Amino acid sequence: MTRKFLLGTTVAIVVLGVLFVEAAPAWAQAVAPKTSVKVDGEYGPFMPPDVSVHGHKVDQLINLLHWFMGILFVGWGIFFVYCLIRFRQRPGHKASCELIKAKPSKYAEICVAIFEAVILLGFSIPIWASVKNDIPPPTDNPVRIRVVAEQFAWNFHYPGADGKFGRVDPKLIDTATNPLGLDRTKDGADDIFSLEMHIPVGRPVICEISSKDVIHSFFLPVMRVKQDAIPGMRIPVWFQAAKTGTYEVACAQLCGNNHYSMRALMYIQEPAAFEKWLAEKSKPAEEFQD
Amino acid sequence: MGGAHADISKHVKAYIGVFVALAVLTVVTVAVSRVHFSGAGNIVVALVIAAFKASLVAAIFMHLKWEKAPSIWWALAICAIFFVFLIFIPVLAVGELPPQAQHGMWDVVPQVGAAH
Amino acid sequence: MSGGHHDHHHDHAHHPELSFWRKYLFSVDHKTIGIQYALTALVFLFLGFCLMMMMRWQLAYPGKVMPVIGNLFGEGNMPGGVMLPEFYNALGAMHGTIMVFLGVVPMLVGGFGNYVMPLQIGAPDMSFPKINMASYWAFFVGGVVMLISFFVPGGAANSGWTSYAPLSVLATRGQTFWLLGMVFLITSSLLGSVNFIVTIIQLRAKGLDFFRLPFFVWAQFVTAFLLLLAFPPLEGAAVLQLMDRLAGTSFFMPEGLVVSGVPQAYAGGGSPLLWQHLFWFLAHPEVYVLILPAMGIVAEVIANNTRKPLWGYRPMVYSLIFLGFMSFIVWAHHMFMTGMGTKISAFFATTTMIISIPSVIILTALVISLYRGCIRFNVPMLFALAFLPMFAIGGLTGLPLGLPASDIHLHDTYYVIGHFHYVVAPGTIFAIFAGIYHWYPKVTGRTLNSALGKIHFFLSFVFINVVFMPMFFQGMAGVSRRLYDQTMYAHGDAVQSLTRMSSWGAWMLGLSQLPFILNFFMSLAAGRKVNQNPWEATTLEWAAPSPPPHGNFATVPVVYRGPYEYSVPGTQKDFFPQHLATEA
Amino acid sequence: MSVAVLPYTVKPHPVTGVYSGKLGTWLFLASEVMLFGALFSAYVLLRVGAPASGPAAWPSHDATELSWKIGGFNTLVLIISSVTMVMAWASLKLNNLSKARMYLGLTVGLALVFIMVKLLLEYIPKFQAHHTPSHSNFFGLYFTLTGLHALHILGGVFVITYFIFPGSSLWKKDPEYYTNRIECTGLYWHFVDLVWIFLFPVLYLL
Repeated sequence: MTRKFLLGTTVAIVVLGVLFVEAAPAWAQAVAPKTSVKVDGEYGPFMPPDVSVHGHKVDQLINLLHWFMGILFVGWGIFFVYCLIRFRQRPGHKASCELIKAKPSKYAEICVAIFEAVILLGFSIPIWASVKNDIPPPTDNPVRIRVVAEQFAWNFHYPGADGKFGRVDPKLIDTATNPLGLDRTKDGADDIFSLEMHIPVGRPVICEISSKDVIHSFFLPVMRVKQDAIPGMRIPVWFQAAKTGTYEVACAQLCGNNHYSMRALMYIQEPAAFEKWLAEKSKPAEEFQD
Repeated sequence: MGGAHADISKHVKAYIGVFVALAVLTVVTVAVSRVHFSGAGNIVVALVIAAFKASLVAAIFMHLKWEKAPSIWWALAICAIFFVFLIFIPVLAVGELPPQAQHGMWDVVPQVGAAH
Repeated sequence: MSGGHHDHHHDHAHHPELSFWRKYLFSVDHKTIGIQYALTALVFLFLGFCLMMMMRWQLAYPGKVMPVIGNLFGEGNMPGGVMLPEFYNALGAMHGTIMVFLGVVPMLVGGFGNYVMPLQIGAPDMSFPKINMASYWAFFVGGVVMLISFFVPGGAANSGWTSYAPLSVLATRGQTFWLLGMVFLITSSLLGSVNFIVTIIQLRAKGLDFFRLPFFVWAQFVTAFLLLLAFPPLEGAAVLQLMDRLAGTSFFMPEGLVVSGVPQAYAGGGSPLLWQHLFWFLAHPEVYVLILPAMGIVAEVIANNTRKPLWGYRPMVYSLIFLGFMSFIVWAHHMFMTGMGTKISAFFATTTMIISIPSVIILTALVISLYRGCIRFNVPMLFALAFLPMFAIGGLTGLPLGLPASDIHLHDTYYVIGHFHYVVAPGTIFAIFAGIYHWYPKVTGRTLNSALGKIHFFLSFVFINVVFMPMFFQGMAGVSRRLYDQTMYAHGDAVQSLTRMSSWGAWMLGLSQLPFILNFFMSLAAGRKVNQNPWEATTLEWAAPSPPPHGNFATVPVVYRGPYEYSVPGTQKDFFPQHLATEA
Repeated sequence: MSVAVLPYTVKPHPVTGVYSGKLGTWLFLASEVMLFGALFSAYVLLRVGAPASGPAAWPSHDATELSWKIGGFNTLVLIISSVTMVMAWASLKLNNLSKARMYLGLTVGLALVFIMVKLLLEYIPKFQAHHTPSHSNFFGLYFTLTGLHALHILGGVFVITYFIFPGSSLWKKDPEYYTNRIECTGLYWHFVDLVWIFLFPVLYLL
């Protein structure tokens, strides 16, 4: 095939590419952000802000792992490039195939194995054990919330002053006012139902996560918390906020068409403000009925 | 498997023997299931008898007793290992949840961390 | 669409002249079936790529009218040229399914495996030729059923390529077509794997014992075992899900499901985790099915182009077998967030750490094979060399996902998408390109144009990194996967510029495939004619004429030495083919 | 290309000691073990996870109204069909094609008896008593497991019938090749019987 033809195809592709890149902005302006409510914390390409008391452990593990990966990749890449240059085909250079002991690579692999064991036993298993087992006891006066995911909304159910959750019954469900089917008679009289999550700073929070229809995933990026909401199961998750602010609750598991819009807001308030919100929300229990 | 007549007739006798054994064992399985053992006893006994019947069929009817090809034995061994993983790991994984987590959102269940 | 296009290779007279149908479409010759698989897989890979390019538009410019082709998809999917979430999810699910089950596996196992492996072991054909043909046609029917699901009312399956219950059980009718298509694809893979294992064990040439087998044949052998033992559980799970969808059983449906206010009439008692366990029991060995043959191709190309035997052939083979075995007991690291306790998650985190060791061994052995070699930078070698660092990135980024603690933040985010695409796109797809450029002369007797090949390589290499590298940063930022519009979240909106960068990278990557497609079809007629061993390789497939006739070898080959005897001291030429008793 | 060109399709391979067909059949049976393994894993998981009470609870033994008499009878039918299958192989080894075809006919007959008993005495009464698959997970699993097993039996009937009539022409050309094929079919058939041996106690007795 003639050289001219090859040159032609390359030039064509480059021109097409440049044309594409130039013309594109005309088709689509930058999209105005939809997040109406101002969310605290500045977000960028790296880890989101960490407002949790225990979040630093997860961050530390992720950073440690990425340092390990960086060192391994750079060291290994240098050897790779050295081989490509040093042993490239050139006149007078012959391949030789007598045995190479490659001692250093064996030691490198052993170090990798040891490092992985250290990361696994020293960091990952303890952190996971604390996430799963150290659920704050009643003496720490935790805030208890029942989080119920449904197709395309998060429902938050607080026990109210009496500390007991009311009964929920599928027959009482009214998609507009009472998506949880909360029975307002006995214990449920003072229960609080809200589409936003309010928690106090400095007090542990226990969320019992379940779902009404499909699998969702309760994801608080700033709290380093993620737990699948699986119908037919109620899985406890606990965390403790260290700073106040307004942050987001995301859904991390594909749950249907509007999975992307299943966003709720989390208000971390001072204890006083939190108590005021609780009192205010539970007071007009009667007008909730009409 | 030698093709000589004597050899085949010996096989045939083995087949009849296995048939009788299987019939008897089926009756035994049914009889044993009547007796109530504590806890999972029934399940274990029934499965042991079934496993024994299965090994009889595999050894004699499927000629595994006279099978020398290593490739067949390797394939069956690997398959058996992964069969065990397939049967037991999912049950253990799902079973490891805290008991009250196994109830749906509609059941009334003491709540984690509640001051009861 | 498939199988129609064939290069014309002429049979020797001693066979009765087969009719067109028996020779091209319903052929029992492993080479024709290999070409059928390869061409169909390439078409599906291109189709899957196009679905992705559409998704990238919606991700980069959410809610904007798609230029040029926006109104080709009807009001149901893209009213006024703007994509609906249902259609976006359907594109996502079918992109994953088509690329994995209809593109890469048939290409690696059906195409390369069927064509090259019998030649490399010196066999006249596969052990069961009719089953080989049946496996292609089961795959073809599976592919057609998958494509029909696009035109079914309600659109194609839209609950992800993993189709988790209960979302998939409540999904539209496309999901049933997805399940039926999967049953056909699984049958095809089962028939293929039985054929592969028996052929490798029974039909090796004389003198070719197991440790003289080329590494590519070893990779196909272990892959066949993975397919044989891992696919049936998904077939069982597909049967269960079909029963859930059609017969109203509730294997995966717990009690008291209420979907948008309407209580569901399922008896209950089922567990959504049952589907996840059975699906991932297949899907993890499946991802090793995607990478092992790719490692085989890369090993062949590297050994050939460094003019030196592979360093540590035996450690590589043992790691391959150990990798194949371990891949069956790591599956639940995809399910750390489903409420798993400490014991089970510790078990699977440990097995996941253990399984990273054999991959490191194989990768390091391939790099050390370059040491003291004489590296020829032809096009297959460029792709094989690019495979090494790219697969390294893919493998390393698996570490934070394999540990439950770091998985808390990174699970189901774009970090995961970056991880597995680095393993599959610059990993397996580059290995497929390396294989095509390497074995094209054997299949057609003509070589692909290396200048166009180099253009294709450099453009693809650059743009593939432009697409996938930003995904790690988006993932760290917490952007969840399968989001129709990432700008809804503050942390998603902050990294929207990275999404646009990925999208542009994807479209330019699409453009940079043109040289390859051009090259592929033009070289059929205009490619430079070459002899039967253009790369001066040592393995058996180069001892047969190209393209090999029916029955492959004129004289039954006998093997005298290992697969990669290059630069053997005391020989004139720097390669010593396996089938030559003494140097010719 | 006639299959006979491929080596080791009839004579066993000197080194690996098996002819290709048998190795292929055993591998196929290994994948079948994993298929039924998945369904048994589902049975175990659903039974352990079933709630103690309510509509989704696991029905007690007598609530399922599965009579062990029918199950037992079917087990015996399948065991006998296994014996006749292996007798067919044995008589082929004694070069007696007609006796082998008689035994194969018996196997097919017994298999059809099994299907009829399952259909008429179990499936249809269950549907009438609307113990349908959607009634509870036990019946869902019962119909899935026994249904898939019955499909395997029908597949076996189809293959054996082929070997009784059109397939037996191979006997004249190459008796040993025909015997090998009957042996492989036998392997499949014994496997199907073996699965039933596990299904019977799991569904009927526990």
